[in-house]
Amino acid sequence: MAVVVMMIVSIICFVLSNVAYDPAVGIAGAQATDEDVALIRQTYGFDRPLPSRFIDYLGNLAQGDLGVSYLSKRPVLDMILERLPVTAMLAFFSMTLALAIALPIGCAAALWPNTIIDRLSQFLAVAGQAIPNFWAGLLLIVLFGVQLRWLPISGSDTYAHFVLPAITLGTYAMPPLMRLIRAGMIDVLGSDYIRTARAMGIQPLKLTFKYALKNAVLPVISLSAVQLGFMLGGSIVVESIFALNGIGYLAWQSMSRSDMPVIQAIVLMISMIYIVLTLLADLLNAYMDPRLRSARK
Amino acid sequence: MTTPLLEARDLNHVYFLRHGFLKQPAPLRALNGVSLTINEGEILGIVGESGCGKSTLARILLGLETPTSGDVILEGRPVSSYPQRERALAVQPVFQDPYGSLNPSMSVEDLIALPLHVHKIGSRQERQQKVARMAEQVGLPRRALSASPNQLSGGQRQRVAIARALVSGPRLVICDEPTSALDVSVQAQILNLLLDLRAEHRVAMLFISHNLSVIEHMADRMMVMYLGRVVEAGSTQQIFAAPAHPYTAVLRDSVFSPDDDGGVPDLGLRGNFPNAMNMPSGCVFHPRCPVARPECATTEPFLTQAHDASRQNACLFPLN
Amino acid sequence: MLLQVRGLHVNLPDQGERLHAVRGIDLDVAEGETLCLVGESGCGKSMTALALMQLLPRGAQLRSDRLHLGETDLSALPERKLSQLRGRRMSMIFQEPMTALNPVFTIGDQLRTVYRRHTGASAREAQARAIEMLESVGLTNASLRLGQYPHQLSGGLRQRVLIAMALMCEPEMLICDEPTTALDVTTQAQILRILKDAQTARKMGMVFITHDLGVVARVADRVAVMYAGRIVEQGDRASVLRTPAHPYTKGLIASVPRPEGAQPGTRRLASIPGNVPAFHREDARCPFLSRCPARMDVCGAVPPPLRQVPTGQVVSCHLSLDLLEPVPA
Amino acid sequence: MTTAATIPVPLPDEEQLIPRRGFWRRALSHRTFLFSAAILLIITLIAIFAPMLAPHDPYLQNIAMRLKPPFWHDKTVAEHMLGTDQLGRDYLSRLIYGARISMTIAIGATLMSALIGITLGLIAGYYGGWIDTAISTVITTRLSMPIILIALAVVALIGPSLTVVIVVLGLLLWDQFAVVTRVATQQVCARDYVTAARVIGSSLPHILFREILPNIRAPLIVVATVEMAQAVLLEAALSFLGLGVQAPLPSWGLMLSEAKTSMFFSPWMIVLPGSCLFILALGINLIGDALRDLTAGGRG
Repeated sequence: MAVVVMMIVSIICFVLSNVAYDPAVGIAGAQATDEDVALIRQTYGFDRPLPSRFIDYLGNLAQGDLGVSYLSKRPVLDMILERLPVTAMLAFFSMTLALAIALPIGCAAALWPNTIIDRLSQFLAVAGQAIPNFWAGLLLIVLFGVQLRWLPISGSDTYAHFVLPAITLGTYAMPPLMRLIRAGMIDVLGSDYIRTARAMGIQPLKLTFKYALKNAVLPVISLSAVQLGFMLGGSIVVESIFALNGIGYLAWQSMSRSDMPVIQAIVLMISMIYIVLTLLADLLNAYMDPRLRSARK
Repeated sequence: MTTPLLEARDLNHVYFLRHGFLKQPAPLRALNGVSLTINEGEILGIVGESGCGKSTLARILLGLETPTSGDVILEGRPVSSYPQRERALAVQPVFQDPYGSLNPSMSVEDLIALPLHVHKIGSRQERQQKVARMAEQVGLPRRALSASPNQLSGGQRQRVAIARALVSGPRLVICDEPTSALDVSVQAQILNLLLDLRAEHRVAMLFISHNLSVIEHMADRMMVMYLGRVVEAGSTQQIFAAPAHPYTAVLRDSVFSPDDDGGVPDLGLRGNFPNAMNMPSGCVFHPRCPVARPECATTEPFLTQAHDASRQNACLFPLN
Repeated sequence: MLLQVRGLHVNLPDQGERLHAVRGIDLDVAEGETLCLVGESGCGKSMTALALMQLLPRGAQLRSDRLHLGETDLSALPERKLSQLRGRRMSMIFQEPMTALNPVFTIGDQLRTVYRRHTGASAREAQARAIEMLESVGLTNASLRLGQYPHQLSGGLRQRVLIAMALMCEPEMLICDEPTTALDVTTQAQILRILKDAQTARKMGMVFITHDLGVVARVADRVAVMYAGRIVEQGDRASVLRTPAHPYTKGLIASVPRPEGAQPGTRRLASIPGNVPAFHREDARCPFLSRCPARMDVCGAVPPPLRQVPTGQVVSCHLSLDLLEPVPA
Repeated sequence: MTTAATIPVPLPDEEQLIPRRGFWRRALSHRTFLFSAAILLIITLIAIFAPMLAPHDPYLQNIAMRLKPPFWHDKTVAEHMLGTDQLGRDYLSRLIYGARISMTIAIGATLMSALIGITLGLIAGYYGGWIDTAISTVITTRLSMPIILIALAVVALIGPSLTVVIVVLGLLLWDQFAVVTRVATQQVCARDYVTAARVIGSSLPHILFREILPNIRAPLIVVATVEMAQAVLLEAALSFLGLGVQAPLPSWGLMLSEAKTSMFFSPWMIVLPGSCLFILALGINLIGDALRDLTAGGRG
């Protein structure tokens, strides 16, 4: 399944970079005359039928050549690899922040329903989902960056630069995690096997953390993988606000100059990461959950 | 011998179960050479424990699944020659779960009228009259017709399902555990109702249940199934009086009745329920059979034909 | 007397109203004796069991005049003390074995945890005890089973594991909530044998809950017939089943299909019309009022008295003693 | 104890039916539902009656009145309640018209994605087998694509406009509909009443639209609210990045982007459109939660 998905993604990226926008015009630059464009089309072989160009495209892909940027003329792969660490760090900080909020509050909300902590968790989930994350970014900049001057608001050299962006992106990922953990824990705490354990006299504390948590956390793994994938997509907005030099910012810059090879490479990269992440999550789930691991003997 | 209403010949059915992350799907033989006949106005009971294949058999006879091999003959013609709609005119279902067999978003009246609507039987008024009469026959209060299924009790819902099954005048109703989900007192009401309707509408019934005493109460002829095979078949009274197959005897002894007087019998069943993935050799019941002999583990018994063709059993050393 | 229960009331939140599931129950269970609580769905028998173990769902309220296990007053114990008592002095097994074991832990792990929780034994001792218990409930190659996960076992096997778990610490009282209802008939017989053998071996009191009168006939020493939150008839097994007095008990026994040799499809079962009511407010009158064939005016006005019938059982009904004469079964 | 006489003795044959507790009766007593329904009603009314409500023409520029603060900062500018933007246009009118843009996009995109998602989910759920795998692959492919990036790329190619944004969002937000519909359809198909309908011989359209669809309505409404809120925020993000709704159309996202340059010394220009977006999205999410609560997780 994953392989098929990758194939479709590469087709879409190929269409993005070669069909929807004439590469020859891109390379020649805006002010080039028609003859130049025709010449380029000749030399680069853009006039060949699509299928054969697609096969070349796949060939390059295999050797890691994602094409060359129209503007900087540098291989796109290098441009991406330079910026990937920044985005990865942003995603990592945001995810840890989201989990740090979602896990404790979600569990507490399930353990003590209809209490303040439960209402807080519901409020955080709904509010978190309703806040447009770019607006949150702006507010944080005005508040912490300008008024209080505690934190830097642009650039990506020190860790402090990642605090505000991580909060912004974190609030984007936290609500679904919070809901899932709360709902998962409620299901598990109401299940037959927890009731059996209580009937056998297992102490409440051990019950919650050993017996209940392990069951409730399983679905959270796959959702976190999916959320991490979404965050890579979401980073484009946050990075452009905070001027973090990650692949999101690169995507945005090349967007306004319609530097197609870069865009399609980033889309390809993010999709591949998403697929790998979901595969990893499935493997981890299969390992953690014995029901998936071994059949009935 | 008049042609039977419904006949199944040597039905075999295999499911392929995916198990484990990378392993190949393993074959599960759900049905193994099952044959049966149902005549006009007769109730045939099928009894067996979970995993014996009785529900798979029901799904095949209802046309929901095509068997891996073997054929089903309805009124002398193979079922494949009937389009599903025409087949539905002759055979109607009643399912086990009263809470799952009625569409919650439809009114009781529309639910009962569904077969009439599908087969375009009669005009609107005629359909309403038919449904009203049917609802009264199954003992539903008048107000129930406009109600939604969520407002009815388990027993009332099962009455709606029975009304739906009979309103289009089928010749055979296949009941898959119709009263298993009901309380004893409600079950009695439904069993009485089924008997009355059988007499009134001259409809044949295939009655599937895991409860031996319900089968004993309802069925003219019965079949005992174990791990996808028929191990004994014949007239209910004779089988109960003197079971031939050891499994039938064990089944009968494990059914408790309020008249018993204390003490749990030792059925002598050895080992535990075999895994359907790796069938035991020879007679499939031999690992658990209290009277098993060495030959049972090697030779596979066939369903013998008793002299007057009324009694059959699949045991090398029948009890009587 | 091992277990004494007087005036047990339980009500639950139900869509804004309070559903009165248990409306005044008196029970006694002696050592080594099996009391069967029998009744149809919605009569409150499972809620009674959960009340005894104080495992009621969130928002439920429990009220009782007396709830004693031996000398311990269960209603007065704090949760910490209660959890020490559950599984050690009083254990419970449930109806649905398929979901009653934790799917992500091995059978051995779950068994050892229960044993070490109550006895503080070492892992090795707990392992040995677990193997001993599994063998006592008829499991072959017990040590192999310990390493397996619940999804690798059949329903019958899982129920045996749960029985082993419940009996790990030799409890005085075992509460069984329809343990064999979800199992096949042949497995049911085997499980019932295991329970009876375990009980006689330990002189253990047992509260056995079921809706199947056949099982009651085989397992019970004494029987309490429940209807809509109340006990309508209580006495020893022979008198209640052989010579039932209360109209509901008579109706219930008569509606069970059983081999009588009559021509199949001809006999009609006696059936009780209508369905089980649910009570959302206090109503001390006879619970069987709405469906009782022998209903009198007084039944609609005055709560039925508790009276002893000549054959020994106690009945809650207005019918005069002679009318209560048992119908020859 | 209530007096015995007052409780009527129900006769056995007069079997009482369980009262049907209407959805609306429960809804009207549900606090969150009322609160969120009120928010949405107000915003919808503002959107519909924008021309009447707006004090000024949202496009009328008046450079002399540039960047006026709202009334609580500077009383002098009475007729511009909430001040003016960098081109001197009345901020309150633009906010009011902005509601219209956000609502049209939210409804348009959600309807479109609902249509696509539900059809795919229904087919995958009902047929199963290789059709199910094929559709699941398409869903996974869509999920692997970062929404904003693809939207930006497509809009950059075709050129931004209101309809393009609606179509692009409509084509990108159907995945949750498909996933929820597929699972719900599988659950409903496992129920006996669908099997009974098939055995009785009812036609495919009847099974799909009378047996399955009405019984999966509840979870779908909840998904619709989540996706609608998502559409509102995504439009704002696209406009903020300059590739959504184009000037001079008054989209809240665009207003935020225009306000970015002067946000340090006139912060209200950031706060106002942002809070409108937040309130609208909050209202939609809250009504979704309330509906999930009322339909008990989709039991309907």
